[in-house]
Amino acid sequence: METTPLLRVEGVGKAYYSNVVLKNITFSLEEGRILGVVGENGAGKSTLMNILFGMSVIEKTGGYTGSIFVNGEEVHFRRPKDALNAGIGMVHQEFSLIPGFTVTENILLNRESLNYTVAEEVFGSCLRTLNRPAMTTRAESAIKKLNVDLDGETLIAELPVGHKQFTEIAREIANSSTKILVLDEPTAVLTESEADILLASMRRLADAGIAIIFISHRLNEVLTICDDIVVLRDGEVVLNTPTAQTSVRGMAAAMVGRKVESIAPENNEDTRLIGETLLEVDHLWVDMPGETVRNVNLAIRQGEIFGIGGLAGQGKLGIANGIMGLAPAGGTVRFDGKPLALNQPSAPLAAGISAVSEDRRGVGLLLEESIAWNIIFSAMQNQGKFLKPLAGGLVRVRDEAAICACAQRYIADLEIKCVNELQIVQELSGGNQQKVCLAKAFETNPRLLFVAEPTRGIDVGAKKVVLDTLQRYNREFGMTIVMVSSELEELRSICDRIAITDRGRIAGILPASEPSENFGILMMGTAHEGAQTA
Amino acid sequence: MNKSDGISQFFIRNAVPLVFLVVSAVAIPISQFSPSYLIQELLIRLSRNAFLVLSLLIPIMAGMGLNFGMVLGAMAGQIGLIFVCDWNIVGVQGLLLAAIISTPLAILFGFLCGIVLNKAQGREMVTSYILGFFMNGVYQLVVLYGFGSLVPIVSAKLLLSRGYGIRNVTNLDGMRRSLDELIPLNIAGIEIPVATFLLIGIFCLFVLWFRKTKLGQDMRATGQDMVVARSAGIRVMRTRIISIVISTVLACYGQIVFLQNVGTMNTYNSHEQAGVFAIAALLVGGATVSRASILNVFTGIILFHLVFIVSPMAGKYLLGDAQIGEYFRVFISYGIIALALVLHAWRRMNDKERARAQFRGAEGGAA
Amino acid sequence: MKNILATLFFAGISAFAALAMAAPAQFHIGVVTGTVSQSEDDLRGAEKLIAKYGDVAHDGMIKHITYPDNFMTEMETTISQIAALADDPKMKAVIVNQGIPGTTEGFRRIREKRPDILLFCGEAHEDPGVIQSAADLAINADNIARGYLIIAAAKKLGATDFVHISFPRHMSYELLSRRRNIMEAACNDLGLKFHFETAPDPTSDVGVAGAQQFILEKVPAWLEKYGKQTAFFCTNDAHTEPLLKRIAESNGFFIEADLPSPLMGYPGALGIELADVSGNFPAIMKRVEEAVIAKGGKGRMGTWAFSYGYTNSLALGEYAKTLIEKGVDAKTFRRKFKLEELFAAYNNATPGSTWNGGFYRDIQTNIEKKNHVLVYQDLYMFGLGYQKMTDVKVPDKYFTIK
Amino acid sequence: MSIKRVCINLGLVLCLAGLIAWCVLTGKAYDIVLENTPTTVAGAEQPALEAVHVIIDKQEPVLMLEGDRIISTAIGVKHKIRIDVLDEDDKVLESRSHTYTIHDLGTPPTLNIPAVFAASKAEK
Repeated sequence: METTPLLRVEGVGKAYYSNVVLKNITFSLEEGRILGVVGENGAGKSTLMNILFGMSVIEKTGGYTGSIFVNGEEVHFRRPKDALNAGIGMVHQEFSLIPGFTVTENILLNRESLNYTVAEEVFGSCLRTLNRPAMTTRAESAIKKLNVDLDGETLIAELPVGHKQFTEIAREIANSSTKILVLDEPTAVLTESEADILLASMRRLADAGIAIIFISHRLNEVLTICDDIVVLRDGEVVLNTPTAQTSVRGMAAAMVGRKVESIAPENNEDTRLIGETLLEVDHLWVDMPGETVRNVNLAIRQGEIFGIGGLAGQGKLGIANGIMGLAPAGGTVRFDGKPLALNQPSAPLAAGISAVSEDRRGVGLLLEESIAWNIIFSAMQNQGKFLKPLAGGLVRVRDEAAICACAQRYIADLEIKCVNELQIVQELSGGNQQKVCLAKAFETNPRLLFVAEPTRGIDVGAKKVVLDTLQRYNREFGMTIVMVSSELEELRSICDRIAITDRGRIAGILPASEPSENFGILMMGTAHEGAQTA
Repeated sequence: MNKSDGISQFFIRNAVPLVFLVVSAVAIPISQFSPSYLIQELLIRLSRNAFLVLSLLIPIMAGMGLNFGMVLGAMAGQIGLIFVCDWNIVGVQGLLLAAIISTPLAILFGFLCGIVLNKAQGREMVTSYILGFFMNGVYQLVVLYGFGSLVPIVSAKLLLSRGYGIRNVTNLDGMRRSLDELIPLNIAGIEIPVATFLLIGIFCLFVLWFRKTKLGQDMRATGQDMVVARSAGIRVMRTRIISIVISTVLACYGQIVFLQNVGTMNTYNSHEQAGVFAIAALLVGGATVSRASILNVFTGIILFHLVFIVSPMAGKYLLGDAQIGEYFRVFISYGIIALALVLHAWRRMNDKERARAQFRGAEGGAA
Repeated sequence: MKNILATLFFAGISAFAALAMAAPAQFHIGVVTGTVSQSEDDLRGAEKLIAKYGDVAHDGMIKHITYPDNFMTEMETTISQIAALADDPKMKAVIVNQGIPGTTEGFRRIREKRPDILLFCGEAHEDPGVIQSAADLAINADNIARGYLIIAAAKKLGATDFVHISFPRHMSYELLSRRRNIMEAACNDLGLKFHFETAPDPTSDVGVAGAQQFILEKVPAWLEKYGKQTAFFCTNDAHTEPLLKRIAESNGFFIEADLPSPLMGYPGALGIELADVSGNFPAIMKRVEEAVIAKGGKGRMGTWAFSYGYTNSLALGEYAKTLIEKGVDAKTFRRKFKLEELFAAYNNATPGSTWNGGFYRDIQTNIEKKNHVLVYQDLYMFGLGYQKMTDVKVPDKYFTIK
Repeated sequence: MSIKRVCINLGLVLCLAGLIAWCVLTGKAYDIVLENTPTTVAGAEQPALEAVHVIIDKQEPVLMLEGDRIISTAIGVKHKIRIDVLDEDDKVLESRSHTYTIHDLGTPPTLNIPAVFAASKAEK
């Protein structure tokens, strides 16, 4: 290479203890160029950025391997401050803005222009007063570089989301030493026109000599703006190419092209009976932090396995939580033709809907209790099972024998690896805990079962059992299952139809047999406009 | 937003002060107090309490909620006053000297309090409340057993005749009202404590100036979002400690100003209610746990103390029995503090509901 | 003059004082007491004044208000309650009974606004030096003289031994410990044997019930040990009740309580129902005396016939009224004040019983305070009547015992 | 640390020290025992006065009757005492002044009113 690249990442790897999340990442970035980084959730983008920005979480979990060069010199960031000093500015996915401050104050947070006061001679420089006019000038010049319409005196809380994004970027630009700007999904929260403005600003910044790392799920945008593209999958660079040499389809295929046949059960379409509409969701909104659902319409039929996929934060988890009454929700939900009361956790349970929560340790299980107790708990509480009358029906006591028998049945059935049914759930591995969760939901004999992220954080063998079991209950008992998962291939392996969420809405519903690129395109919001009616 | 919504929002935002306004508007004529008495009494109470209430502003700005730990500052102020009484320094000089002596103590107390509160993030208010109780025990132990034995106190007027420990009531006769009457002004029979108000005015200016300093800006940032502030490189923990130290020192001066007006000091009890009453007054003024302004301070003191002054007599005339008047006062005054807290919670819920409604109106409601 | 005669005439023919108040009172007297829950007797005294002279609200003379129940922490309220009385232009005297912390400052505020108002304080809680600086007249119970007089009464009744029951916390209070020492000296001088016994502090972990149980168990043992002619005295109110119960049943003397009143200990110890005669001390005395005699305590148990707090409210009110009618105000009070007149007012408030006492004397400087009076009432022994203890001269030497 | 900073801090410390000194010097009060009791001055018997107003510096007048002993407080070391002799109706019959310093009065500081009255007469 003739010129020294501004940033060079060479063979960087990172493992959280035994869990390898990044392997041998290598790429470089030249001055004035824009590098697009794309990948599914969990592909390792965030970890890579954490390393680049010297976030303390990396250092605390044992650092990283490989080397990073800025301007040809090897660097090793231990604190965000180190990265800042080296000229790397980062705009985070979640806004790090102070809502009660004005745009100007946020842009210059902790870098304010100050006036001399006598008090500082005694108490130190912290008693200098703010020089408002100078601050306004500095903020304005940063905003001007972005070429956006942003009033420095507006409070952040009153700004539309798009403008918050611009404020964040302006803050990094206002720092004159910034040479490399990392933008983590900046367009995710923007409207189309705002995104266009942002892309134009990015180009201007690049022309002014700043190198930009642009992380996005919007493949079209990446294609439009970037000079180079790096695609990550499972912690590895699977594609590193100049933009001109790839396409949306090419990137999507690279992103989701993982083969999971090894764990997918055979999809035999023999004796399935798909019936009438069982659950009808109309204009559902759910106020779940981080998983906001804005407007969802769905019809789920009796006896099918329905998948809900989509990227993190797009609302797929919110749908299940909203219907189950675990988060404030509105809209209409009809179950079996009858309206279902929202915001009352007991209503869906009474109607025969159960759920396996994505947060199994927090919500799903009583960690300090035995396996048997966990399995029968919901059934006993809500349906009065496992209770036998005593003294002529005056009191009812637990039927311990029946409880044990039931638990033993599930342990055999779901291959729960444990000492016996009285073992404490906390001592089980994640996969076995998940199986207990499933058993608990099955024991209530639901007509409809929501399963959220059933395979998150469990090993391959357990995954297969879980998926097989779901499918078996569907086939044998005709249990309607709605499975929410971030793993597209998993959904495709057992579901009949899959809905993809995007920005709190359903971007589209496709049969599971469609090629994965089509799902990838829905996820990336590329097909957003047309999909709403699907 | 339409107009009627705006008006109802105004009522919701100011529900607490409005309730107090209505209660006092009803109670004033019933109490049969003369206007000159009421005005005089209000002026006294304003001058007496403003400093203490103002000392709460800075921790609120730094996001530490209502600083019940100001009781520590009050204790420091009282220790200063005990020394000055012992040395028999009177007048404004005595007050000044008491302030100078107690400042390092208050800084120390504030620093310790700040460290403890940093360890109890998110639960600052209840921690500082309990810390106040704890320090009250330490204070009583020191003053009742340490003073006169370990700490040299010579005045027989202060010491219990057993030779150690300070008497139950300390007479501040020599310093009594020395600040209030430093610049005498009497308008239509109403005495106005000009010097005290000047001091309060200077203090308000200080608060305004302080907001403009780098430290004030850091505190505001810390108060609004600690994580963001930290990621911007602000030394969050240090900033929080400084805010508590400033508050404690100001509460210490506030207690000195308060006691010079009251004229006697209940050695073991005067500070106990300082925190609760100051906080109640601030809440009544319409402040919240996270937002308070100088305007809240003054409306709060006026409304809270107005109810405190008129409710016993109003109760007496309304119910015809002196002691029922007293029970009425307790019921009204403390009931209203509880009401203020409930209304705050309700208002927060209301705000959240509105935010949700907006969110629905923009999206789901349209379909 | 005719007017006065006419008023007197009306008052004479009318059984109800309220009717005499048809014409608005010429002046007002403010009375500040605690509530029923804090100090019932003080409040009853104020109510007696209202019954006699009418409430200001109905054109009468007395304006009665109460101070806060938790007065130790609500001093600000106490001060403004007291100071508010100066707002009434017809106000001529203010009586605070009891003088809780904040009274002095309340008085100072009244004085600044209305230098003519007479300021009286019954049972001052604040330091003597503090209340003396503001009040025209402050009253306290004379525990110094009583230290000698209780022993003298015991001697007169034929006691040979004297048991003083207390505990360390009380003995750290200056006046209580001084009184104990005076009692010991008086016993030595009068030929009684002095015994100091310790009982559990009711505020400690044993609680009131435990402390009372201790007294119930120990009194017979003490009587066994020191003989039947033993007089008992205790400093704590909670100890009084079981002590009375045991003495009534067996032997020994109980001269008077720490705060003597027919209501102190007797109703609880002897199970006397008094609800229907509240505030009427002659009736209360009659009923208590009957009960004591019925239990066999005749001639061995005594009290002050009228509650101290009740008398303070009533007598100071009456005294203030007399002074105002004579045209005395705060400025001339110092010149016109005579100790005899004060005691006359106290004696009038307690028909049958008499009072005595003297000026407060600071033990460190030996300065007599002319506006601070210590008072005590005659001893009434059930079954024997008044003991004329107020006529006994207390030797000077006892006032200097520390 | 710049010279300027050192100077400002030093100045402030000096100001504070000065302030403390000023407070102590001008604010220190002394308790004085005033007695209106018979005494002998230079061999001459001085009877107690029937009723006087005692005014120290510019304080409120204090009424003292025959035989009274009280404690009064005065700020500073040097004082001017004025004695107004009163008649039955509190009218001022005669007014005399006297200047003294605390150190003249012994421990505890005591002023005998008849003695002062006699002394000031001699001054006139």
